[in-house]
Amino acid sequence: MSESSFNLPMWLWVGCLIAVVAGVIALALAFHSSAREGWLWLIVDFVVFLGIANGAIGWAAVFRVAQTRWAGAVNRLGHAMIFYMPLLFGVLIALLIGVEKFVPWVEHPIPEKAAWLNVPFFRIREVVSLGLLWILFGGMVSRSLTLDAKTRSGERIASEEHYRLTAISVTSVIWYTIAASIVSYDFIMSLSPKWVSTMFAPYFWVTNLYMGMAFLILSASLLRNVTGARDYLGPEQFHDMGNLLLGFSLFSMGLFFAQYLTIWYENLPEETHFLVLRYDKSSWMWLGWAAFIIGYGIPFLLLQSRHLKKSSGLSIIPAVLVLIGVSLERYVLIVPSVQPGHLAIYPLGAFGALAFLGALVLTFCIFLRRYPPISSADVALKESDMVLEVLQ
Amino acid sequence: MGMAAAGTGLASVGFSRLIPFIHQPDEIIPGVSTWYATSCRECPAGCGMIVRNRDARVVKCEGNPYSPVNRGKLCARGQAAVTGLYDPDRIKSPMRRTEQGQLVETSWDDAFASIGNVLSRRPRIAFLTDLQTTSLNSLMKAWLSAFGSDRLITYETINYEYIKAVNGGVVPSYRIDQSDFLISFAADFLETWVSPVEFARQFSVMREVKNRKRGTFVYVGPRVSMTAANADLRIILPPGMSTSFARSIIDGRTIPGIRESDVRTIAQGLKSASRPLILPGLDADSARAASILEGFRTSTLVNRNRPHALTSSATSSELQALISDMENGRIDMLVIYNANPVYSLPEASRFAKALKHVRTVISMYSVMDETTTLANWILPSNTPLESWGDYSPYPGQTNLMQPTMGTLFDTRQTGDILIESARSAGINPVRTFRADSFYEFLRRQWGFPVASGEDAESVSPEWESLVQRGGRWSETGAAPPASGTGVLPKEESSTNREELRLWAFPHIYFYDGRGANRRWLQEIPEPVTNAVWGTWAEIHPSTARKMNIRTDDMLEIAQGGIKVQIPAFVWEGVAPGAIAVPIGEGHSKYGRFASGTGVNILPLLTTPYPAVKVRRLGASKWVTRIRGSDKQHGRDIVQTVAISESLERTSRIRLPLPEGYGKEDFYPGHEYKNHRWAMTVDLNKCIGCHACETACYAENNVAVVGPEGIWRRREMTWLRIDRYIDWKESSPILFQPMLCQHCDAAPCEPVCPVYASAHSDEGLNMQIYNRCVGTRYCSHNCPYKVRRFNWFDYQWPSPLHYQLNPDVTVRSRGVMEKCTFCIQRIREAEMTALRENRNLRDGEVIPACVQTCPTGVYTFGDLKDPNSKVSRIVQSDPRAYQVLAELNTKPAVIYLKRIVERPGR
Amino acid sequence: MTNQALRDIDDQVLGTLGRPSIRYMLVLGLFALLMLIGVIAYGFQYALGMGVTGLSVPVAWGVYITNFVWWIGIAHSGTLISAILYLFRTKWRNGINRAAEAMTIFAIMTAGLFPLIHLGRVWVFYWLLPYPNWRHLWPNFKSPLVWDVVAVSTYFIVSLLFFYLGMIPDLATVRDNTRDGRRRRLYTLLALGWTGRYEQWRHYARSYLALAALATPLVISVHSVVSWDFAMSLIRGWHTTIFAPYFVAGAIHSGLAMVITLLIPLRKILRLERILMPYYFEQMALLMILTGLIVGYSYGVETFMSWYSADIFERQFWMYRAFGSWAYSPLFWIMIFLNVAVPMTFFVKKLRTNLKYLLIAAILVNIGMWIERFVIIVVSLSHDYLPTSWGDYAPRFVEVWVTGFSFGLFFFLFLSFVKLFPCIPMSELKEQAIEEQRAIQERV
Amino acid sequence: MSDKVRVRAKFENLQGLEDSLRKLKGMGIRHYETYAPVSIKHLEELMPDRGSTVRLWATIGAILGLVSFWVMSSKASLIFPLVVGGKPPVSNVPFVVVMYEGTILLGSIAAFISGIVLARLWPRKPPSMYDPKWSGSEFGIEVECKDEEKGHVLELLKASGAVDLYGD
Repeated sequence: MSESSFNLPMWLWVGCLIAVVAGVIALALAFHSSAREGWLWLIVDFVVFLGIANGAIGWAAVFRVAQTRWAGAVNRLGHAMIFYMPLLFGVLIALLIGVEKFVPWVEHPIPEKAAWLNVPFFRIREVVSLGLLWILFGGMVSRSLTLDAKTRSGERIASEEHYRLTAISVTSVIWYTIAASIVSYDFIMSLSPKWVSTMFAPYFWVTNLYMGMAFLILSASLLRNVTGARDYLGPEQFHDMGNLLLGFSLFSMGLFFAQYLTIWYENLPEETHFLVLRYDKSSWMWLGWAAFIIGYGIPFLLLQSRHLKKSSGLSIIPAVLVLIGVSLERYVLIVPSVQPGHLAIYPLGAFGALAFLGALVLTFCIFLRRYPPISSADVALKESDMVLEVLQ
Repeated sequence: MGMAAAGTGLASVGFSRLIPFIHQPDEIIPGVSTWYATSCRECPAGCGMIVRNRDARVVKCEGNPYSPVNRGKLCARGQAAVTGLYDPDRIKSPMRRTEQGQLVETSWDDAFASIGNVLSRRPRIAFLTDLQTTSLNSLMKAWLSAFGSDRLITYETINYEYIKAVNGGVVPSYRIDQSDFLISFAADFLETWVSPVEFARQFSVMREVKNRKRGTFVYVGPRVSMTAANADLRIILPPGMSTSFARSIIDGRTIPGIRESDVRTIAQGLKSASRPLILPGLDADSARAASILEGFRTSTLVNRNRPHALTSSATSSELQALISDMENGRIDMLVIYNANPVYSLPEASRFAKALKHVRTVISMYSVMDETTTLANWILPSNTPLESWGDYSPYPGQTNLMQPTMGTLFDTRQTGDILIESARSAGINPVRTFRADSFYEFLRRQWGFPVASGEDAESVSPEWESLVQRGGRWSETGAAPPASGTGVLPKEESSTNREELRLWAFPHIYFYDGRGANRRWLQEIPEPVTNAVWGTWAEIHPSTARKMNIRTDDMLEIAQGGIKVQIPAFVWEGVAPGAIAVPIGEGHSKYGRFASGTGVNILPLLTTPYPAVKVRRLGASKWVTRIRGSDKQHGRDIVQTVAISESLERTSRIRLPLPEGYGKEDFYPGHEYKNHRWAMTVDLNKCIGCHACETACYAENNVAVVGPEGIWRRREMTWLRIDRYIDWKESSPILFQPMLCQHCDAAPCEPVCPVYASAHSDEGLNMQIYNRCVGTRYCSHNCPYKVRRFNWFDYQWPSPLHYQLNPDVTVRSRGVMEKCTFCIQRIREAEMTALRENRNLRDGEVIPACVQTCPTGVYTFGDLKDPNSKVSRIVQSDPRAYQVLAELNTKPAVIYLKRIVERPGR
Repeated sequence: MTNQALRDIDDQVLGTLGRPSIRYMLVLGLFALLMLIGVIAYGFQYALGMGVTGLSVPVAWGVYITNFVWWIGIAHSGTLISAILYLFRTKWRNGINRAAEAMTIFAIMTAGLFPLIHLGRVWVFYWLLPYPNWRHLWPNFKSPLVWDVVAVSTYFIVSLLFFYLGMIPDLATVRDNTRDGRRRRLYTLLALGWTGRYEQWRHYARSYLALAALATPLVISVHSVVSWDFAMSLIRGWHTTIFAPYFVAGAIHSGLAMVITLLIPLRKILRLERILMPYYFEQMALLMILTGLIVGYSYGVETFMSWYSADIFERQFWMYRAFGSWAYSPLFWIMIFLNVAVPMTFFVKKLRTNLKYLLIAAILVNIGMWIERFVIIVVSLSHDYLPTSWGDYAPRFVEVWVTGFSFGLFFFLFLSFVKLFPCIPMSELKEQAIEEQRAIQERV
Repeated sequence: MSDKVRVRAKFENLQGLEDSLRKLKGMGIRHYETYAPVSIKHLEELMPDRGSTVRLWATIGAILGLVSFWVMSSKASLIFPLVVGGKPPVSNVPFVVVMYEGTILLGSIAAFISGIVLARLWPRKPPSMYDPKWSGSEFGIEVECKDEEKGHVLELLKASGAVDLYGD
């Protein structure tokens, strides 16, 4: 197949740039009005968009690991996230510089946990874990692209090249879980440093994949026409993606419930205070449950319909709901730790998200413009060398 | 509680039948318990006792609140008296030894006929009895003199002769409560020494903190006994070193192995104290040490003009004399009552041989024991609980004893046996003893002679009230007859530090061995070692290391040809160079529970603390003891506060009430209508004596599982005393009563699939036995591990089952059980209040443990009533805390921190 | 040529239903004997009480509950393979799902016995069931044990329906190929007059799909519920939020291991080499890498969190479990090795394609998962809050023999099943064969 | 109707069946029924009646389960409103578990029963016309057509490779 027929319309360029600028200004104002608010928003945006980006590209890795033959186009959409990562890395650095400003355990240190909760180590592990993750993802993308080039130029590809791509995908999937866990510990759990829950990290990265899949569906149905990947993004693919989204909404709800139930049942203060504040005894609970219903409940019900799943147009609805709901949930997970008591919303900061969004769309499109919309390496998968077929 | 006087009627009631009676005696109303006052005869202390008779069976013993000795409290031994009464191995009828030499049952008539016949030939009689005072004592004297003898020997294994020796021939009375500086030379006055319950109460008074001060207590001795564990300072010396230590206190010369800072502290304290008190221990060395310090600083709290009954116990020399007389055939008849020299005499074997030279040996003990089996006549007398009688521990303070139930077997009162035998020897009792029965004799002694034709109606009311109150207690009275004054042996020039000294100490429950057939006492752990069902030999780690002995290694202890095998128990609680072994176990014949359990160390005690050869055998035997770690592992379970530290409440209390639920709780908790029962446990008062645990066994029909059960960690006790050891602390051994905490958010409740573990509307955490299916999840989820599971159907061999409390279910196999806060007592009180239609008064509900605690550790009451004692303590006492509060179970048992000398680490 | 392929499948599968060999019967008898001994041992316990076990007050759950969790875990892969993989349209499932489902059914039956066996008063076990009664006494629906009852019985019923429904067409095949009267009558009865009319297939397929769709979330929930039997408690080592997914992964882990353990010998004994291709086992091995990784991740998170919680009980308990006890700590490390390290070797293609190695590894994982449950249950209980109530536990002979009974029962049932019913789903294999042919024709 | 006749044929492979069905459909014959050893979903559009209400029944069952199990657990807890461990008698968090299981239980049972009932399956012998091979490797077809069409149908079936034909 040919180079992408996809070139960015002017309005998109402009729109994204405006969004970025507006967002940056909004954040600046937020910082100006109160530094804590600014930092909070930076964390929230970072965590949300990191989740989406890693989730989407994570799926590309997962599909590769699962040797999924229908995911040729979807994978490439995932790959497209790679251009976004440098920007996120920039934000990460900014956060790491300002870490003393927003983590509570700097002014009220906890000696027993000092070995983990200390600023230098915080910075090191964040840079290492995310940096390594992105290097792995990058490697995966470039491998896949080179394989593409070869297939298109009609060279025959040695199976160990395929194997190498699979191998790096496996590695990045495994490392993804670890890196994501560390992010969840540092940017969410450590903000209320007395709280512990073994479930939290898995919950975090599972919901990230959830968001990632939502994003993939969204971008797929928006771009299938323009990128010329139409015949690789047919109703079958949407049905499969829809089912995955459905499965993950159920799974995420399960994890959420498992954590909630366990903590509810024994009612141990060092566990409960976190959940009680967000879901039981304060005005935060409204936002908390709203996020849950928007992000998980409604999509679950919608996705029951086969018709909706199959249609590229309709499946946008659950996808968008998921993205909104889970982002709200992130907000509820982060902000009350610093802003307990009653529900607090910062409209100003909310605009900051525009910057991240704009940048995401921009980088995403740029990638898709430069590289073919279908990863023929995945299409070319043969029965012979298939690995782990769970998710087929 | 209504105490009733037993008329003459009761003793004659036939008890073989169960309620309802055909002729129902007026005292006995089915389902209603009657309390009879009597005296405890488990040891020479002579506590007043009231006994609960329910449906004509004795079910529980408690302290007599009128008795000045124990003021309504009772120790473990006293409460176990009832199991002595129901010992399944009691002698059921008189027995005689045939020519072939075996014992056969016989009738009283036959017995009296033949014995009277012997007596009529005026034999040379010696009478060996345990400590008896007033009436029975004088009857014995009269009986002997009737046959021209005066050889009445009061045989007490622990005869206090060295104490008498340093106190002018008497065992004085002490006022520990008034002391501000107390030194005890191996005198375990909280366990066995003279009058434990009395002293426990006095001690707790002495230890009360008044404006940041309290009496100091120093313990000097070879072993950290329970008493020592309660001291502020312990000087642990090898046996025989106390004397030189006492000297060092006076002249300041330090002796090796003792921190001179300690010596200085003691000397300082002794000088500065306004009312010091020095208690002499049982052995010569301790007694001498005490007397030396007495000389240095005389105490006003020792009253030699008010001697204790123990004064009349015979000295060893008298016993020597008796034995040699027996050997030389100078004695034809030996009458033995409640004395067991064949078990307890150091030269037991010699005594046993000597018995062969006595033509007629009569034993009147009610249980078969080592001595009784050698008698050729056994005339079983009633147990004290079945008898009339009296006992006065101090001059003028006399407990009156009455039968608390009819006789179980074909036994008779000791006094009546004597009178009858005399009659059958042709003596007219009315002329000789001025009484036809012991009851009449007793009445006369007390100045209320039985009028002719007297019946239940015409009994004099004074007498009635005496019997009802259980005695007469005046400050003055006749001193007990002093048997020979003891003499201190010459002081040993120097104790050889190389050889091991055997330190045999009376067991807190078995005393001199008489308690060993009470299975409660076997099952309840010895306070400091937690050992049960057996004997152990304590060795200091340093010593043990030298001989490479580890705990549970079987040791052979040899002295003068006698060898015994005892498993080792290695711990820091005993002086290096000493090997400490408890007295009281190792009976060969004393009922099924005592026989073959443990080892008898007494035969080795030719001198108070003999040098022994100790050899480690290859074999090993597990020292039967309660398992589990004895460290706190930094978990802050028993919390302490130094007397110097400021007394603000540091720990937050999560009340077991709606207000106890806060921001971090998911749910609102309970609404209580009338009551919310709760308890406070003052760890500062707890001395670790396990009286409460015994009370719980008695009240709640708690099963006994035996050594195997203990080994499998299946003890059934509802209330246990946890003990934690840390030798670096100023109070190295800490006791903590642990019972069901009746949590408000009880973790055990929700996990039960069938609601067998539920919560009552009075805050009690209930276990519904007949709903329980036995998943045992509740036990797991109980962080205090106070729930007990019935692994088998546990047995009460007849007649022990008579003791079962009819108000409490006996749990069957496969169900969980646990402390109920004595719900049956709560209900009884509520019913009474209802009947008198009034509200329940604070302190009206008294669970068994609360009732008996000699030092008043527990306070029980309604937390919902803000003025109840318990509420006030919980609100105001700065020492209040909850065990494992971080688990947010909101326990209703609130502990008060123990006050220690130095702050904990 | 079509029907040659189909006939092939029939012939091979129907071949398995032939008269069993003497050796086969002997093995069967051996398991029967094992059951007998177990029954006697249990009778002993029933007569005397739970005291004949090694249980005590700190450790009142032991081998029995370990077995329960382990067997339930085994039961999981069955439905996983037949339902989840069905939804994912995974081809290699078709060869093995029947055997896996049978394994599920028998494993649940075996597992279900243990809660009863460990009950203090088993004669009133029905009090745990929700049934209307005149005393209005109902179970406590807040108790994890009741959830357990509900979940496990649901799981049993649903898997049974799924299993039976899936077997109907094959039963018809067997019916049409059986001469012997009695057996034929049995199959006729069970085949419910299946004729393969389109109308039947139509509803049948829908109903099968629906059951698969419902069974999938069920699998996840059941072992979560089992994990909550522990996670709802406040015992350290039990009360942790990750337990649900951790147990589910563990269950599937052990389940797959058990399928491998059963099928590798089976294909030899029943000469099914041509149907049960090595490729299937490779796929399962790869799945086990995934589950193994999840289990390993859980171990890691648990360890980190027990430190991070800075809770004295958590930290001390973890130290005790890992290093504190001569008896238990080795088990902990063995568990990690068997459950995580061993499956990781499947990354090597040579190893995962070697059936002998696969069999050994699978057995090792089975052992490892049993040890994991033992460590979780017993070790956690033996060191709880008050040091004075610490204790330890070792099973006694009754428990050992009753455990033996469970194995006897399971294998007895499974081996008898294999000889009575088609252990390979013929119709699905045929469908697959036809699809492949159609695909080929399309290419042509 | 009297003038209706039944024609049966057997095919050794699916293709035969498939294209005979096509032809029949083309002929506008409405009433035919196939017999197959496997599920032939992909021929759905060739079949006279398609679709199934099983999914609906399953959904109904599931909802029923959800509700009924919630009612059961709440009602049961209210008979003796015991507060255990501080948890109120009706606490829905734990009840979710029970409801979840109930949903699946009744849902599955509904799916199963509806499937069995709609497919008219009950213990009985197959009809006499049934050929045992149809559960093995061969395919069958039964056409109901007017008498005059019969010849044509037989023709058609033979043409698409029916191995043996028999009509009444």
